[in-house]
Amino acid sequence: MNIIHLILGLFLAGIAAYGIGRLKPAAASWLTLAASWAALLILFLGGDTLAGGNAWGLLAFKMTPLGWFFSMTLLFVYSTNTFFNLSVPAAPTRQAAYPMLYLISLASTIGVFSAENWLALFIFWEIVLWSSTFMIGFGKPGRGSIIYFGMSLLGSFMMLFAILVMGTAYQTFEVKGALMAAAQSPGPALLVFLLMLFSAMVKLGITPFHIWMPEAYHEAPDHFAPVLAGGLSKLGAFTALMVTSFLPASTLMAQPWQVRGLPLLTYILLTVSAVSIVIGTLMAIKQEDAKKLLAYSSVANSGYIMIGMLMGTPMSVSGALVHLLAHALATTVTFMVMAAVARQTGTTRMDELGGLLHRMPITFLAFLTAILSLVGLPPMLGFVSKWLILQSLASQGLFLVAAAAIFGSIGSLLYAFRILSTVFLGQLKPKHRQVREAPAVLLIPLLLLSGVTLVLGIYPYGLVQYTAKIENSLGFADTVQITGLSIQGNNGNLNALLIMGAFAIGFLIALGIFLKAPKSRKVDLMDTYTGGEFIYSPELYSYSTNFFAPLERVYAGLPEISRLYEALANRVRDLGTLVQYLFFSPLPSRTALLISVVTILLIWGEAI
Amino acid sequence: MSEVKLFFGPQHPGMHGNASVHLYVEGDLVKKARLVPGMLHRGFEKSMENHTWMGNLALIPRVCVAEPDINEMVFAQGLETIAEVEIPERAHYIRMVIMEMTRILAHMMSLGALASPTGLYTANQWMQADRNNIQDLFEAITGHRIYHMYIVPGGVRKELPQGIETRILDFFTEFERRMPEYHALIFENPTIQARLKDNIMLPEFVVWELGVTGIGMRSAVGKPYDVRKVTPYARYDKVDFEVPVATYSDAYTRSVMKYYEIKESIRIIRQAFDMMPQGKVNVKIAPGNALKWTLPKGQTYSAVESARGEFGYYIVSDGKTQPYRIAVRGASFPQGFLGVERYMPGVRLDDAPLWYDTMGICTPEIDR
Amino acid sequence: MPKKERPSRFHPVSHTMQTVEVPTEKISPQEQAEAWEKIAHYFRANSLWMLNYCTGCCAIELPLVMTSQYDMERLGMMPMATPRQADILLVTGYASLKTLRRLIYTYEQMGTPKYVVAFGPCAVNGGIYHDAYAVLNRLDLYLPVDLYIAGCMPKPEAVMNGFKRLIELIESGQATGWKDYERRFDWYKSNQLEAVGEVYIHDEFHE
Amino acid sequence: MTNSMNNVKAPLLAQIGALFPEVRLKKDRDREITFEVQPRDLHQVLTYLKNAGWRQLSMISCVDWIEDGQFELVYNVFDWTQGLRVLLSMKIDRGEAQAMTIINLFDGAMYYEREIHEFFGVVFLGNEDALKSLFLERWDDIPPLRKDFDSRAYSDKKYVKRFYDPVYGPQGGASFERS
Amino acid sequence: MNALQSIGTGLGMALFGWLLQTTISGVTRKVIARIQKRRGPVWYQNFRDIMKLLNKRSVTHGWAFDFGLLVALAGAIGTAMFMPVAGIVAFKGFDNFFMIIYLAALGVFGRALSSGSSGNPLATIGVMRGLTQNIGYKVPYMLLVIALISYYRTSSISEIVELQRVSGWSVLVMPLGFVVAFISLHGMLGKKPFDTYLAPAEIASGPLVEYGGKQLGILMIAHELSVFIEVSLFVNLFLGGGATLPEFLLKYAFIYILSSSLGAVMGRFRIEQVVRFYYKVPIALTIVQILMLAVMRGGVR
Repeated sequence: MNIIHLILGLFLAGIAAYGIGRLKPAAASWLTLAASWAALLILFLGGDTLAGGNAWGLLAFKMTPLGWFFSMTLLFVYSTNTFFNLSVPAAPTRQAAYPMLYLISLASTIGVFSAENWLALFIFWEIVLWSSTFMIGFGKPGRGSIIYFGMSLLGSFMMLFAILVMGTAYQTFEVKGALMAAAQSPGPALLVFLLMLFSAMVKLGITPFHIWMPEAYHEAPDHFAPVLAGGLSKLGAFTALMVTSFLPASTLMAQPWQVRGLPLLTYILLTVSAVSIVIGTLMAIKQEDAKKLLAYSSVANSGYIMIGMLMGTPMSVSGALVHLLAHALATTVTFMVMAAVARQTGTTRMDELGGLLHRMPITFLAFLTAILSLVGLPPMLGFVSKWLILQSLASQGLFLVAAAAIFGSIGSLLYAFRILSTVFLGQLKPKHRQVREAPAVLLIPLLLLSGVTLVLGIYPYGLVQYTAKIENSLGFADTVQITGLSIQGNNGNLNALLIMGAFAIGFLIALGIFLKAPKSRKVDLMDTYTGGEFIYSPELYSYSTNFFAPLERVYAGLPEISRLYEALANRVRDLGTLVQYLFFSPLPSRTALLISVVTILLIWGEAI
Repeated sequence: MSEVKLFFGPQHPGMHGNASVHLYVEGDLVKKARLVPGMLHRGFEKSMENHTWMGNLALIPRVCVAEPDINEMVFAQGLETIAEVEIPERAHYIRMVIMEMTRILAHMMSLGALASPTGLYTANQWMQADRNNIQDLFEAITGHRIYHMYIVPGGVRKELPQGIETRILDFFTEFERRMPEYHALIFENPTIQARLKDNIMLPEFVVWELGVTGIGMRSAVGKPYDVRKVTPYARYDKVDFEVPVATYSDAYTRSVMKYYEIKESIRIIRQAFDMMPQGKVNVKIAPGNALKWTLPKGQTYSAVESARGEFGYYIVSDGKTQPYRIAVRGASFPQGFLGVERYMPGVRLDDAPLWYDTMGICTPEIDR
Repeated sequence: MPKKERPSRFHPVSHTMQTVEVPTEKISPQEQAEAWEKIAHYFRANSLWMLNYCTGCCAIELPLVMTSQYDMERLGMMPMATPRQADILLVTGYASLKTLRRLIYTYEQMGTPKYVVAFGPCAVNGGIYHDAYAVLNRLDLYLPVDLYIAGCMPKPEAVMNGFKRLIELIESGQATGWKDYERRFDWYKSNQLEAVGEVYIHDEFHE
Repeated sequence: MTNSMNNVKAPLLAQIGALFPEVRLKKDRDREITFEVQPRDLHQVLTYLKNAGWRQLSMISCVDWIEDGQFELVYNVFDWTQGLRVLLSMKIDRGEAQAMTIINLFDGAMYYEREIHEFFGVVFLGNEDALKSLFLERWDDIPPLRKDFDSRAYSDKKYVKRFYDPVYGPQGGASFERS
Repeated sequence: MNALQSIGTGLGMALFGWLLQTTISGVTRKVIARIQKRRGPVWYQNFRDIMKLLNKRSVTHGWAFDFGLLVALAGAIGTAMFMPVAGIVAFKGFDNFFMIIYLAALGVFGRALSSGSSGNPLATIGVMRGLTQNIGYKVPYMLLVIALISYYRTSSISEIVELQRVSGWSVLVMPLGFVVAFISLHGMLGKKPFDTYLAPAEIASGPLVEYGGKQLGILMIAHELSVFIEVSLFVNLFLGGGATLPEFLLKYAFIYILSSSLGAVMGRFRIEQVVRFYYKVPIALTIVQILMLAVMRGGVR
């Protein structure tokens, strides 16, 4: 069993799923589930020493620790999400296509992470892009998939261009080799670096490339949004980490200007990521739709991942990798919960929801875990990663970036509370009195993912140890250190188990006090303080719209950033339309035009 | 649902008095607001018809608890107008002293009440302490702290006690010495200024639209539209006093004007004691037993300047021993109802109690 | 507070004390609970939080009681914002029908033990409003009153005295109006129903 | 004082007399003039007064002349610059108590009219809001300020009175049981 | 055995913190009473309040209502266990600043969760205001502390205290920063003008609106503990902690009573004024301070 078998097997399963899906949709969903879990099992058992392979000379695959880490993350997200495919049937006409696309994109992500060759990587990258575009299109009608496609295509072009530049300049398409060659000879390395990072930033949703995220997440089918948010955006992190570690910014110029010991270019990119955190946070705070809010939180969290990678210290990279996992798990859970909520109530608008805690307690617990992890509070995994990143920021003395990181970290409390309070807390609406807990198939993945978040948050040592291994494989001189149960930081130690222990002791004391005191009387939600007055409609007694109005007003007067985005979005949509015009047209002449454009690009690349 | 319904009162720390404002709030902006009165409705106007003219004396101060003496004054004045009797000169001056002391009490109450919406509780502590001193003075004069029943039709109930003049003047001298302290605490406080200045505006056209009187009117119109000046009663035309006016009516202006009115009231009290002649303090407005008095047929509207504006009774007598009808015009009726309905929407939720407070709304006189 | 032997520190009012005899060997849970209740009474009596609700005109003297001149915080009393937090409900004077509906709702929202203090004659028999169409005459039919404070309106001294008396009553475990309300709940409810009718109130927004 | 007011009053009286022949001077006090107006003249008189400086509506009150079968509505306007109050007294039929609203002239009349509707049952045509209840909640009798409403009887019927035990023992006074 | 000893010390620290802060808030109530020209309650009034509340029967709005409170108290106790006081530290080497801030934030989140689940919009508005305010004061404060950490090259509180003993208090290192941190502390303690999130007159004590009885009691304990954490963190970071307990107590009491007394003579800001204020003054001062530090000491690094 090697990687090629795995990928091929998944491809074949996808095609089979299509065939079966035409006849019996449910069976196709089960096939998806079986195939993805089998793949997860194989990959887990195989470990990062899973045999690589070489197909037709060009498509060479080899599992690296980094690739394994990413593959496991994505496979876990994909395979837990297959439970959702069981319970939420896609639209009838697309019943068959959806499992196929799902499995093909899954196979392709493994391909991306294990490809030894830039061209192979690019091909799989494109397959992921195309299949996911179609899957987004299965959701609500809107411009989401077009924007997604337009933005991603922009990223793909940049990546392809960079690959071709590397191919022509260094005569190699090998993933590691090409980058290391670039690091040796500056020349076009700057171009490669920037293009590669930009394409990664598009995928990660760093400003100013983030505009596709809220639209696409909002419109994607509820059962695909978790994969899109938790899984696919991590593709960008993969290439970004490859580039920053094999082609560090310090090698790009002979004597780069330095800011706080970092090359100016890195510093600028760090600032961009910091801006991404701030904008993501601010935008998340003011969203009225739960899925859009979560999408903007992804923008902010991608900023953290990017910062960790760009700083390039062992701690920060480790932090970025842990954060990546934490974010993947947590975001998947949040989107899954939103899918469950949408399935049970039919909406994800926050002002129409409320009080679901009393109807869907298990979903709520999973959501709470995920939200705590997103905010970065102990004892969840998100805390470990934020601790690592803040530690390295503090020791680097990057105050501007640190300010943004802190802002994002505290701001995340705001939007986390907003979504928690408007969806699960507050008054239960009368029309939701009959809502039931989500079915068991939906609860399994939720509990699985949130359980992993919690367990890894309490005991992160194995994970951090593995990131040290990844750092080793990426050629870091020193790696993040763990002695016993404490993660050694630059200026402090972290013992997650101890924190959990202290918290648990505190909880026991609190519980003791609580149980010793007289028992409380349970009252209805509407039996609440009204100043002595009478109110009978819960809809009127729940606060959900314009939630952070006083804060929103403070930054409402800032320069019209949203106007700029709108203009940008229009351009991108135009690009999408153009692409549609080029690709989806019956006229062969247009295809010829496209080919000529690509050719011109290639020739231009040659010239460089 | 985008709007939230919130209740500001009756059981609410920001609500002084037993009334409720129902608010519809979106974000932190008030969208709709209505005063819901009636929690203090006792049916005064009906009860008054069931009591004799003098029997009503016990009832009327209870119309407005924050400033009871104005009720006695309008009642006495109205009855004197209907009966067409002149009361002794000395009584006029004593009445002025009482009225101004009540005004000071009411203004201090509302300055102290600023503490609640703005959070400056120390102001309330200090103000209430001095209010207590003034109430002690009232107790010495009238025998009661709140409901004095001192201003009666035909004058005042009894002669001032011995030595009260020096006691009152001494107190106010001492009080004036302390007043800059209050000014520093409240009006020079940057946090209070941040809350009050340029906030909760009352433009002139709103004054005319609603019919706001008192400080609200004078702070916007810029003319001394004070009942004491425009239609002088008692002997306000004899004493020399200023009425603070302004043309920019924000919450700060309205509050600081109360401070200056307190100063003017102290001036009036001093002059009243200076100019007070000796002599009788009351006359009978009708012959016979006070509980069987009858008044001639007639109707009149009697108004005085209360701390919140024009306070009036419309009194109808049908020549019997009991009033035929007494209608009360609460001074804060216009801003309390139409003001809340029309102009509270648009303020922030944070400022809703401040709006209610600085507009000078007194619930008992609205409810009656 | 006079210092006596240990248990009576929490019990200055002695006549209930003598009946309690602490057995030397095993203490049954029942007795344990009772002993604990006595200690709890001490804390309840010395930390009375009153509800910030001025139902009538007697409330005008309350600010004086709360502030510098009389300073009820000396007794451990504080005004509290909502009924959930509060221990005492002050019915300051007359209660109109419209108020009574809110009063009952507010009282039922308070956590036990809770105490009701009524001010002035209006709460006793309607006072000067005995014949008014909007004011009810007897408060104790609708809510269990633990203490009446006389005066129209009660002077701050009277109010302070009243509070002091309430503290004594609580410390000696005699302020049991809330237990009475629980025991005779149906009786109170029927009285309330008779006076205020079914409480289903809509304002002019129609909710 | 009376002299000083005469130069204000005289033109007013003359003008009113000239413009509205049916308006009758009812009472002329020092700073208060009462006119008796017919319902059909009310708006015109008020408009005239408002333009002439009586910009503030102090209050509207109502008197129930039950023996005459009439309600008397008293509109009370005040001129702050001259300090002269004008009361317009208007009689309407008690049986079918209706009057035109004046909220188009004085916005502040809104709640006075509402109050009068609640306490007397007078319907103000054109003021729909006035039909809602204001002070009273779930009121179950005739409007309470009408003369034929007996407050004491209502109170006796509705509220239980305290029965005083004449015997004052050492434990003190009143019976706490229901009478 | 060593671990047990550490845990014992930690629990002792939490208990000490609670006793200390509850006593000092009682004393502070007396001090404020003197400012307001009255006597005030006895110094142990807060203990009586808490005991009374724990003996009162209250209402609950569902399990999250109670669970959030337990999380709040657990977060506060857990954090207090790590706090170094006068050279005593329970878990040496792990009293990390970021850890303390985030664990304390868990308590805040628990409180928010609990009051949000009460179903009262006033509580939600109160939490909204509290969080909005939080974002105002935490950013300058944490930024300053990061500068401090990068100056001392350690994020362990006890080590920072040790280093201050050698090189002088941090106040001398960053005088402007001290001012900013004090303003932030003032906000964290919720003293006026930054008590907008409670604002009894506006939102009827906001998050606390539905609490009574043991819930309020637990909340009060958690509140006292979190005040202990905030103030002693401040004392440790900026005033050199304390070599001996009396020294620490003196500084602690001084800072807390100063902040409370300032609060007694100030009004309350509107929530947007709070946010605007924090984004103008402290952030500007922080940036100036960091630049100053960089210039004076030849770069923070």
